[in-house]
Amino acid sequence: MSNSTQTGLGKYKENLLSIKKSFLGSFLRSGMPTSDKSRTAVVVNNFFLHLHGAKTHTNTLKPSYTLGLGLISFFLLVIAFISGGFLMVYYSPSIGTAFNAVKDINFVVISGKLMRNIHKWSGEAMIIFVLLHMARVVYTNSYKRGREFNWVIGVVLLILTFVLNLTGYMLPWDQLSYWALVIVSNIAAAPKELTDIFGITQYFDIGGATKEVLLGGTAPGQNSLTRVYLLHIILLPLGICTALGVHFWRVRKDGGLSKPDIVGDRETGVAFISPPQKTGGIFPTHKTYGLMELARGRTPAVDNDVENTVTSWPNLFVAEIAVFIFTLAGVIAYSYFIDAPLKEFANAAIPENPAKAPWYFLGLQELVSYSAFMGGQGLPGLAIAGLLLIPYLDREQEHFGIWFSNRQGRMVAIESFIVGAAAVIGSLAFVINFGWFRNWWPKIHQLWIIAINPGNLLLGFVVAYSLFVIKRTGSTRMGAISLFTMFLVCYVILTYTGTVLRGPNWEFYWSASQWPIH
Amino acid sequence: MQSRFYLSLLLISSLVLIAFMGIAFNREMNPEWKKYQTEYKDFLVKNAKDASTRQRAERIQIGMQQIYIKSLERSDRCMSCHRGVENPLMAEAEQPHRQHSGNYLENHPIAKFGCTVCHRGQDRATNMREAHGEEHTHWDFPIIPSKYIQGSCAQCHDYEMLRQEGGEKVARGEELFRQKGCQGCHKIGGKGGDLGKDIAGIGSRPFAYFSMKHVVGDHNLYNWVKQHFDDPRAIVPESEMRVFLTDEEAELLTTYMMTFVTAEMPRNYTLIKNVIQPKIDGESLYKMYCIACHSDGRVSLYDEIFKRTIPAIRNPAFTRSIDDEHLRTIIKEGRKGTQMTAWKVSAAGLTDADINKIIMYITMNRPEKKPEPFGFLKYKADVRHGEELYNIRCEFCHGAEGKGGEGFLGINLRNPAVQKADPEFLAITVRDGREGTPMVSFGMKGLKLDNQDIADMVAYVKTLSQKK
Amino acid sequence: MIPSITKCKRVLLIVCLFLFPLTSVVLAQENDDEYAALVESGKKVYEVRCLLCHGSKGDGNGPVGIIRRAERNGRVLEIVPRDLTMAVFRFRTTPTGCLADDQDILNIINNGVPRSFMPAHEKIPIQEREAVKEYIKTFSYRWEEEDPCEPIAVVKPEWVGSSKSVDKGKIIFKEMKCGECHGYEGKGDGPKSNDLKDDWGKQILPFNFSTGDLKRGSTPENVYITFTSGLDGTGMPSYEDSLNEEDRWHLVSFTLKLMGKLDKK
Amino acid sequence: MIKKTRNTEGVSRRDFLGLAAFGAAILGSIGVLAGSLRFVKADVYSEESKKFKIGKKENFPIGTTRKFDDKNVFIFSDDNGLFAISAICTHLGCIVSPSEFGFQCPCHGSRYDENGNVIGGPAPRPLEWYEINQEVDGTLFIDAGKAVPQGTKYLFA
Repeated sequence: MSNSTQTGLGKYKENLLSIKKSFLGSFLRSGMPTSDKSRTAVVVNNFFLHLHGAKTHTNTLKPSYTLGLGLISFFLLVIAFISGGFLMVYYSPSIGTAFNAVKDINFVVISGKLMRNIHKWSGEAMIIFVLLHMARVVYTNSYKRGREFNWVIGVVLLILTFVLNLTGYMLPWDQLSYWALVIVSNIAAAPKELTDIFGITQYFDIGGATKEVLLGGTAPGQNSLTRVYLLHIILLPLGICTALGVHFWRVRKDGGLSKPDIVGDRETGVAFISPPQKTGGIFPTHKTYGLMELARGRTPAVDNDVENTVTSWPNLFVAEIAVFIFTLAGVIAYSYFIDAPLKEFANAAIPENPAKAPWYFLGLQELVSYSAFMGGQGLPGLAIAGLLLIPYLDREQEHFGIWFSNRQGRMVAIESFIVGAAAVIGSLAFVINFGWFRNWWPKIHQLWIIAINPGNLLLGFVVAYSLFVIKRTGSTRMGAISLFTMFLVCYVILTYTGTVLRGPNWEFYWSASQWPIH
Repeated sequence: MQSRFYLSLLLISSLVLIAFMGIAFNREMNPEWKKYQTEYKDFLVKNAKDASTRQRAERIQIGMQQIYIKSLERSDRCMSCHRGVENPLMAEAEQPHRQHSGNYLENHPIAKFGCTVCHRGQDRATNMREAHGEEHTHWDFPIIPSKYIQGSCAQCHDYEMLRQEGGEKVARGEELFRQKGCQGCHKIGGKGGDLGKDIAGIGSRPFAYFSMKHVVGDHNLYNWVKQHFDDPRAIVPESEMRVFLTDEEAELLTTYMMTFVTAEMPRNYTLIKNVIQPKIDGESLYKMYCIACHSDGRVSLYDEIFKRTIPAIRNPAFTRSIDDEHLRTIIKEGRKGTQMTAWKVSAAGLTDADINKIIMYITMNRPEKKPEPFGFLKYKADVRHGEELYNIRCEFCHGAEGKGGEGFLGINLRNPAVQKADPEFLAITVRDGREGTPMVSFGMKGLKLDNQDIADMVAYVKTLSQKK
Repeated sequence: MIPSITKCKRVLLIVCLFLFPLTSVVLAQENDDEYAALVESGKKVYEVRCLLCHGSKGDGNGPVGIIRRAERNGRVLEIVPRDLTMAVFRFRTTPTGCLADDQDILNIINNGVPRSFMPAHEKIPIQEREAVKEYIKTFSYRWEEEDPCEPIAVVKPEWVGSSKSVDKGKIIFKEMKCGECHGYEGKGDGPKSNDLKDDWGKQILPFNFSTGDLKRGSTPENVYITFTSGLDGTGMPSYEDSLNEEDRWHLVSFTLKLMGKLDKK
Repeated sequence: MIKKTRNTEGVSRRDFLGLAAFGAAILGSIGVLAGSLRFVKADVYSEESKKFKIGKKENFPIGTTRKFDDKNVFIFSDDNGLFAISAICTHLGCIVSPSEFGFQCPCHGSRYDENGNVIGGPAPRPLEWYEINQEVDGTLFIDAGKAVPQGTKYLFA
């Protein structure tokens, strides 16, 4: 066809007729993904997919290696974002209407209750899956070889997940919201405990100032709700999106997911949708397919075997879609059966008894019962610092990408699990039976309790025990496994105690059925 | 291997997803109210007497019903189930289809008033459990039982009108409230004693305010209040409330309690026909503020709750020996160390005029004859002899230390009201005794002590406050 | 037995009045002047300390008269001082229908009776108490006519208070219909509790186990005696015949449990 | 490649599995999407009901013209009965006011005659007429949610 012979209208007609082809071609620039080349091009040319490598290591696709935990966490966030967007259609952040809006969502909006449940449970499930994801990273020794900083970002994401959940908890403005807000704002004000002891509160009231900024006043009210809403809707989502972007970007920068240095033959491409083509394709062998060649720093994949890779399209994306639908189905099934709680309208005069924080903070509430400062800020701060430091204090490069490193690691994990559980249960049992300093010497100075309380002792024990493990095994890696295991065990057991075993007036009960009836 | 694993995961997850979308859709499409509305429509169609009625019945559209009342901040969705509430054809039908009983709706059109303004319950809920606010639905104001419902009428109407036109229960409750002396301990609008809790707004207090531990049946406001009237200590073990009510009275008072709500109705809803204030004379004031403790005031009582004897203040023997000024001080300032609280305006809201009326009523039967003067000053009192006498004669009622109290019939003699009283007054009391109380006459009329002995005893009593 | 006394009350009183001078003559002949002096001093103490309530004739019509006590539930109970002319005592260690023995009367004088405003007189000299006791005996002919019975023997088995025994007691409590007066949970609110009268026709209340102590004291032995001797003059009968000793002790265990006496250990 | 040829049957089974899986996934996603979109339309909103009572028919003798301001409805009464006309302009929803020729919309100059027919301006449709109905007790009510053909007038006994 020669352009010169065609009239303008002719060209227009031709364009109109070929619109289907040209439109498809405009986003599938390399044609249908039929060859490795075009499959690669799909990934590279697509905005949403280009975050992935064009090829994916088979180890990455092994379900037993990642358990899909990171993906599930991400998809939960996506679900929470979308369902949250829908909820915003009805919600308005005013103490006069927020509660009624939630009631309306529950009662007169088709699929409203389900949507609210989905939002609530996907958010809370995120906490669990982010923690599990972290556990996977620790136990597979994956926080090394350039991934140290990504671990730090991961911890930031964990914190953001917590705070996002917490701020969401406060939006319905029911009794749960109100009293959680009261408790949280007072934890924010907890440094007062310390400044009081040094007598500098009147000059430097950092705790009080934090509380005031958080609440927009001295007591929870309309301003607090507006601020919490701002946090929940704009600031924290922006933060988590940014951190998540960096997190993903760094995964790619650091050479994709971690994998063992040697992947056995049996792991290689058996029965992939698109089996690896060892020859052909646009890329020569012994090359990675990312931009990391241009970047400075360690690119551990460069010298490794690329024989164990398959094209990401479709292998990786099938896996991702499957995990997404799995996550979605799981959340919807859970949401179908379990309703998100909604209590009475907020009442400033009558606290819930027991006034419990959301469950994921009940481990902290267990600690707060000695010292608000240590339990609410000091200990969590130290725990987070400890988590952040793990990749910097354990720099052994062996056993990279292997679950529990070796047999010894597995033994250390089991041992730490038992020791950690014994320690936390023991300390809880002691405190529940005998009380603590305040019960023995009611007039004791608060400084003593800040310095010596079960939480501190527990933390000290955990640190000491992991140091002992390092000394015994001569390996910092074992110390890291031990420390993280005990952290996880403490968090789980303290949370369980706070959720199930604590009743009215924070008394101990074996089950909620023994609570004195209110 | 992986591909099959992921494809299977995808397939199974998708099937689960589709299944749950299906059952969720089914649940959303078949809410409880839809069932009731279908029943209602079917009933009307089946029982239609003529063609036009049938046509109208067939035209009924099934859909959520709502009465939105902006000024009351309510969105009543009750009619989503109770669609027949205005339909005279449904007078005999079963709930939820039955027409509203009585002629209340004539003057209270549903479009203007809605339902929950009288019946309470959760306006926005669209299923029975939550709309009625049953237990564990986290709604503070469950649907109000019909026996207490008249409590809602007083939001807009005055009691005089209610008494005449369909609000007898709450009107009688209000009367009872004044007659049983509730305000002797409870403050309402700043008026009343301090022993009990302020009951303002009790009808709109959130559930969590009440301790429901001992409540029998549904844990809600109404059962709490009713059972608390039946037996205060069964509900609040440490309660010091004195009540003796029949079951009916307890119900009436419960109804009346439901009128104490904090929210006020908008002006255009209220209808005050008779602004007649109930007659407030000495007797009714006595009943409002005094009767709960002093009963009719003729005889003294040892009270098991207060663990002390409550004086008989309308007894002639008492009123004869006390002058109005002394009474007024006691009423205004109260008696320290006893349950008698101060009643002056700043403390309990009783004006001087009110107190005067009460004094008039108390002293109504005061005998003309003043007691024969004792002439205390004539005697030279011997405190030591007084002590000896006290230890045989007075000790077993007033206690060795003169403090009275638990297990003792006598009053506390170390009370300022006794210690600061005129010895002449005390001597006359000892000499003549107090009729209607266990305080017997120790004078010549009774136990035959001579005046010197009495003077000695009084002198000793006067020194009690200095003892440890 | 008790109704017969009530029935013949007036007749007996008249007889008693006739017999009174006669008996004193007999007494004077049998005992020396010491006894007369004792009674005389008892009379003096009585007039100062007891007459206010029990009256000069011991018939309970003293100047104080009826004492009113408002119960916790708001009901006003009238308490009448004990009429001593019948010589019917509730708190005895002797079998039902018998006279009280000397120690019983002294116990009441010494310890008082809780909740009835009868004060304890432990502080006054023992001679005075003895004297008053003797004087009180002069109010009724029965002290002349009848011989005091032997006190009931109390041997507390070791198992009293054990949970097994409490369970058995609970069954007996149910079988003997104790709950009809004392309330099915022992709170003194049984169906019959509102219309109980004593032999003098005055309203009385069944004991509420959840409040306070028994008037005679709450030791297991006291409770056992109450079941065995009954409270003469009230609706509380003796269970000496209807329950065997073991069952009575089981019932003691259960009542102790109701009173919360077992929890403290 | 060798493996692939050796295992043709497996491939076709896998194809079927893939087809079924993706089909189900798409179906499920459509379901979720549909449910989500339905979410934005509630059963009822916090607004006053479209139905409202206007009192007995005696209040509207022949010749009456009245506007219910808060409801934006005109009610008229003539020999043929009562009828209710909406005051909401069919162009962009402004409120029309009565004028000498019928109704005039202030926003974009639409004009209607006294039966609500468009006689000028951008309005595409005549003003809506509403149903008037009678309760059992004789009270009249207008259902502003229910349009009736133009010219429908109601005579009540």
